[in-house]
Amino acid sequence: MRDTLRWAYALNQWNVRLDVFVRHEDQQRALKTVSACGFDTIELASGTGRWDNISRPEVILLNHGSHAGFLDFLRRASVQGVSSMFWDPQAPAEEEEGYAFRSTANPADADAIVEWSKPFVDFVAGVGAEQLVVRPVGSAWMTPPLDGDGIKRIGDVWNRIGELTSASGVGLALHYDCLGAVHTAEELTALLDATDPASVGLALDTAEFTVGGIDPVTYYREHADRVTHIHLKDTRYADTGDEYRMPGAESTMLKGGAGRRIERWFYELGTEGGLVDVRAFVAALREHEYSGWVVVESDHGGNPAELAMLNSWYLQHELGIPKS
Amino acid sequence: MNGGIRWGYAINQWKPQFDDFVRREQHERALKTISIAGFEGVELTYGTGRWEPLGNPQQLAANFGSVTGFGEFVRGCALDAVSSWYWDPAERSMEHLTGPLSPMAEDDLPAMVERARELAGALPELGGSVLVVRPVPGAGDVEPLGDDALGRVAACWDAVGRATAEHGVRTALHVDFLSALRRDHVPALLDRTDPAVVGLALDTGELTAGGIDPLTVISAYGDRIAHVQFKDALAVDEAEEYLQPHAHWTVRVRGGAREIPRWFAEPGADGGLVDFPAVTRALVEAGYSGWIVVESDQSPHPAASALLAGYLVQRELRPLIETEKEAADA
Amino acid sequence: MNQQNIKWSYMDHWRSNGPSGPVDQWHSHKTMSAFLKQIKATGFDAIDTFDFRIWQMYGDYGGPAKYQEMVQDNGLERIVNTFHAADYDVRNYAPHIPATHEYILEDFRVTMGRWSEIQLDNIIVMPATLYYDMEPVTEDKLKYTAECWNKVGEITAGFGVKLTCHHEFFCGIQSEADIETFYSYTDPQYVSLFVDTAQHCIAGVDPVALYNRHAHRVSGFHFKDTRNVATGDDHRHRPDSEIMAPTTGKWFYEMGTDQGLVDFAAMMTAVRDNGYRGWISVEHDKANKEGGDYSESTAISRWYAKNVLEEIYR
Amino acid sequence: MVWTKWSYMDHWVTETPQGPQPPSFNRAYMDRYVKQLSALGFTGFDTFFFYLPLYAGMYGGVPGFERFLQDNGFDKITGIFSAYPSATKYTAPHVRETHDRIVADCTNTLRMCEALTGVENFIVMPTSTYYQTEPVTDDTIKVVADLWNRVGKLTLEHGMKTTCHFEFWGAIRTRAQLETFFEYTDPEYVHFFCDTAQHTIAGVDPVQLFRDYRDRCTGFHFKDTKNVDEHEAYRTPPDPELMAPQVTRWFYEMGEGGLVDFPGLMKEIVASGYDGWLTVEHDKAELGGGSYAEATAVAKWYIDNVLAGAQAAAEAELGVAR
Repeated sequence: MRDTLRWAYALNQWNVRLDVFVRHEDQQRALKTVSACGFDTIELASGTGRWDNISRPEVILLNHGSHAGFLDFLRRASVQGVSSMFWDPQAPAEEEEGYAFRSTANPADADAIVEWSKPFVDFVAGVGAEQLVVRPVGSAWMTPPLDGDGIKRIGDVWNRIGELTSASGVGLALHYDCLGAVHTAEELTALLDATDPASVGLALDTAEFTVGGIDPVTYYREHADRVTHIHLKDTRYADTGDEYRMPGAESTMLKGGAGRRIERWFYELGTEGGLVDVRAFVAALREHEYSGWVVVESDHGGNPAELAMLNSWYLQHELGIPKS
Repeated sequence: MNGGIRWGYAINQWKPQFDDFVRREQHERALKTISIAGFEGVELTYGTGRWEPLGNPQQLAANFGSVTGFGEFVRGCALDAVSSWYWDPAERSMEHLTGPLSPMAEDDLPAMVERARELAGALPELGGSVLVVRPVPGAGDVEPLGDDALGRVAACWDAVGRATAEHGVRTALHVDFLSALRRDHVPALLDRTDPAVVGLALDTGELTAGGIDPLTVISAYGDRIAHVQFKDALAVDEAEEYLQPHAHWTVRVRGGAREIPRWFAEPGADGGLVDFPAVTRALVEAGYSGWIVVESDQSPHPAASALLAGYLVQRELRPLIETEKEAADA
Repeated sequence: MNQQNIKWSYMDHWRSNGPSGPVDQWHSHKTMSAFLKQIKATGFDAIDTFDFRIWQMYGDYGGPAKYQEMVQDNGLERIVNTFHAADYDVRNYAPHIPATHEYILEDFRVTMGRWSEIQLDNIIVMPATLYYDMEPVTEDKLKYTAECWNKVGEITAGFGVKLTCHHEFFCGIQSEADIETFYSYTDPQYVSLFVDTAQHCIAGVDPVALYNRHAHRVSGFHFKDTRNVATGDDHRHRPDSEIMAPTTGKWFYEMGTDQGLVDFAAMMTAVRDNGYRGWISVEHDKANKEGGDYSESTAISRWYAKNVLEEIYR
Repeated sequence: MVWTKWSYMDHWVTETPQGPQPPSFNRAYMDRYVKQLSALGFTGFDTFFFYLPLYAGMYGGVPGFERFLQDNGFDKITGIFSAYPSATKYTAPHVRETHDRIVADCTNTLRMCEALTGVENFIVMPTSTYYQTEPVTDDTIKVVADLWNRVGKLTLEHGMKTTCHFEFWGAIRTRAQLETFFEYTDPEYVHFFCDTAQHTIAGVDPVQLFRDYRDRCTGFHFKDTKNVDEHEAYRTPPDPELMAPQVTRWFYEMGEGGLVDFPGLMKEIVASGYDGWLTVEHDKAELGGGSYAEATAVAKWYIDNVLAGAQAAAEAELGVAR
């Protein structure tokens, strides 16, 4: 994408189950698809174990020998590099972390989480990526209610990790999602206030904001100085107000199990009935001369190649961005 | 034998596109799936050309050596029979170099009878007994059927019925939800045909989608039912969209103005509108004996549809028939 | 962009998954729109289509010109070629049987009239019946076939469209010797060659050498790949070779596939060295067989065109 | 007499609006899945330890899930599969220091199975990947054996037999290694679970192995393969199961022309007097465009139409027809 904004594409939508997207030729096909759609930079998502070998730093290195080896692998498909990597310390990593459940909301877990971040920080720096994108806190239904102190404690963990990322020359971006215990605009702002602007930024995901009831355009305009990373995707639904608190919301809400039977929440840009005003949001980014990565993704929503192509079409024809 | 009721499953759902489901190993897996899901028979759908190996007797012969050879293949998959063949005369025949045939055109009558004879001729060898036909075109594609037209159509199906009867095969008129016979034309045609050779094919899904309660049809024409298809309907054409031209495409395939994603599914599907236990009970009470062919029509996942339908038949419908029969005997 | 010699067109085989099973792009305006967007997104410039789609063009879109407007609304230039998929039958439609020629000629008069509201480059035909319906392939039969297409070519030329022949591996004219004989009897003014890389490769014919020999009358290409050469009776398997050959469940793959047999680098070099300018069509029919996916195959093939082939010649 | 104890190992993938997913996607998919297995006539259900919390969430507890199975014609949950395919610093069967943690994990799993009708098998993958364990010495096998002796004693207290399922890419894979392992383990605590495909791929004849270890055998995975590993694929890091360069799909359902002699095995089972559960498994049936529903149907068809015949023949031969 030839633009003043820098565009990347997220690979997460290909890795929809534990035993898929494992073979190198499958990964090459995804990378070529992304490349053919006009993106030469990708975002990675974290995972665990031997079948997540384009997700977990240690396993990527085991596959490709070194950071350079991995970049060579990407370049075989004309993908030039990695913009960023997503990591959720609350997601138990079976193989690397002994399946321990930890939460930034629990002070006793802070040291372990800071320790766990190290392979990610090293990897992000090693492959020349700019941002470590993180889930700042676990799901609301699993977390006791947070008061101001609680949010401050979470901020402290990220300040500590922010020191590590800064020392390695990369950014740390907190990624709000619609299930997180930091849920309202006020809570999110409090979390930003609790972190050091010099080392910790916000990853603004347009669909997650919209589902969670925060208008992404307004919030961006008010906090543009803190936004260091963007996930651009669309949704057709918003939380009715408290679905995110349902036990097992990852499945009861986002897979339609116990709620409104909405079995798919996230959509490609330009989807019919999409709630995100993508055009206005991108215009706001341009107004503020946003300089970070804009990562397009479609999360888990059907055929990955089809969604990548529809996203590319939207960028080219609705936003008028030349592909090359 | 379940009061003379036998259960089959229709093959059509396995072939969503013309170049799908062409290879022998795919047929074998589908037939084995139907068998292990608890069905005795399979219903074929008429088709033409080399990518329709199960479409007509000539293709069966080209692929399996002979109709008998196909029968062995079916029985090798542990199915007892091909229950029936569904035939819409508007489908062309590459084998005979003919275009669409119409039951309303007197000139087509000899060809119609000949084609029916050919399909019916193959059925007994395959253990089958019914030729299921589309009796008239869609409502949007023909002028409203007047007395003359109905007379010609009735004469056509009587002739066809006599021809298939020579092979011991019943001709059953299948009224779908787009049919020009929807609503009150059904009796108009049925009453003009010879009950000895022409019967009705009751399709629960098509009737329901057409706004007709299958139970009323059973109570009115129970003695004329020669074949039954069980599929579920997920929506009803309440706005009479079936009257539009090319409704096959615009309404059936695309879903009409409301863009119904899917009109039909296997019995018992989520959101299904048909009360299958009630229909089954009514059929038993009406003394129906013959095939009930279960269908999903199209399916995003054919094997799953067959298994889910098998579940309903095994656990609910078949036991229900036993109970009804015992009650009747007592 | 404006200096390029080669533009890419997509031959519109396509399937996607719908709520009631796999559908093609003609299923609805929505599925058509999603199809065209995806083709455009990967950088194709145009599409090719099939003759039998003309009914849907008239029925759903108001004719080929209106349909082409929709194609253009999605950023593609136009419809470049159409493929005439006829029911070959020795009783009424067999180029090697002169008694059927008048029927064939009439078919083309009607067909070209239907297309006349837009400007096509080529109408593509399989020049012979299925192999088993033509064998033994004699010199006479090749000659009759050539005569037939010479006359058809004259009709299509009257509409400003080239008649071009696409040699399926399972059709009557697929061996190198028969192809050469066939072209020796056809008039270069009226009959062109359309090189399908995979079909020739499957038939054991080197598509690059074939192209080099006939470059002056090649009017287009299907760039697609295969992993198998036909063996034994694959090319004359009854009733069908394309889907039913016992040796091979899937013949066609998108270019850029692993284990592909076509040497596309050599092909593109030949395209360059022969000074070919114009459209190359990308095709991968039946990409969805055995778990494949059209969207992905389309992206991969366009990736390959951009990153490998355009480096050779653009 | 028809063999009624057929169970199904809980691999399954189905289309959802979020792509192909396990039926645990949501309760509606799960219900449909169970109904399909029920329609085929399976009466036992084997699952993985990591699905138990999901099923508990959907059905109000693991016993609630089992009741749902029973309402659909199943006898019960028959087996629970637990594994450490990757060696980590926390868990690695060949590293003695990690045994306490593994035992603690097993205890957790056993707790989740409380109040069930009676799970019979606690099925374990005895080792992690070969490449992480090698060299595989007598001593390595001894350490592994000690672990499962310990776990076996524990599970027996909960009414379950610990039984070992050997992967072709695991550290115990050759005939000689298997023999050593069985020698070092206590027959009372550690049993044998015969996976027909895995042994075949590793070059071990599963029928002969069953014949030799019949007394310790508590179950089977009936699945097929078309390849014997002839390229040391079992040593491929990080994963031989999905990433072996030469073979993209190892496992197939029965009846598709694979290498395993299932009728032969069935006869052997009848002859041995084994009367426990027989389990159907097919991993990764979706590769190459396959469907789990169809693969399961075709495999069960094979059982009813081919294996039933083999069983009847064997029974006739033995004169044990009841």
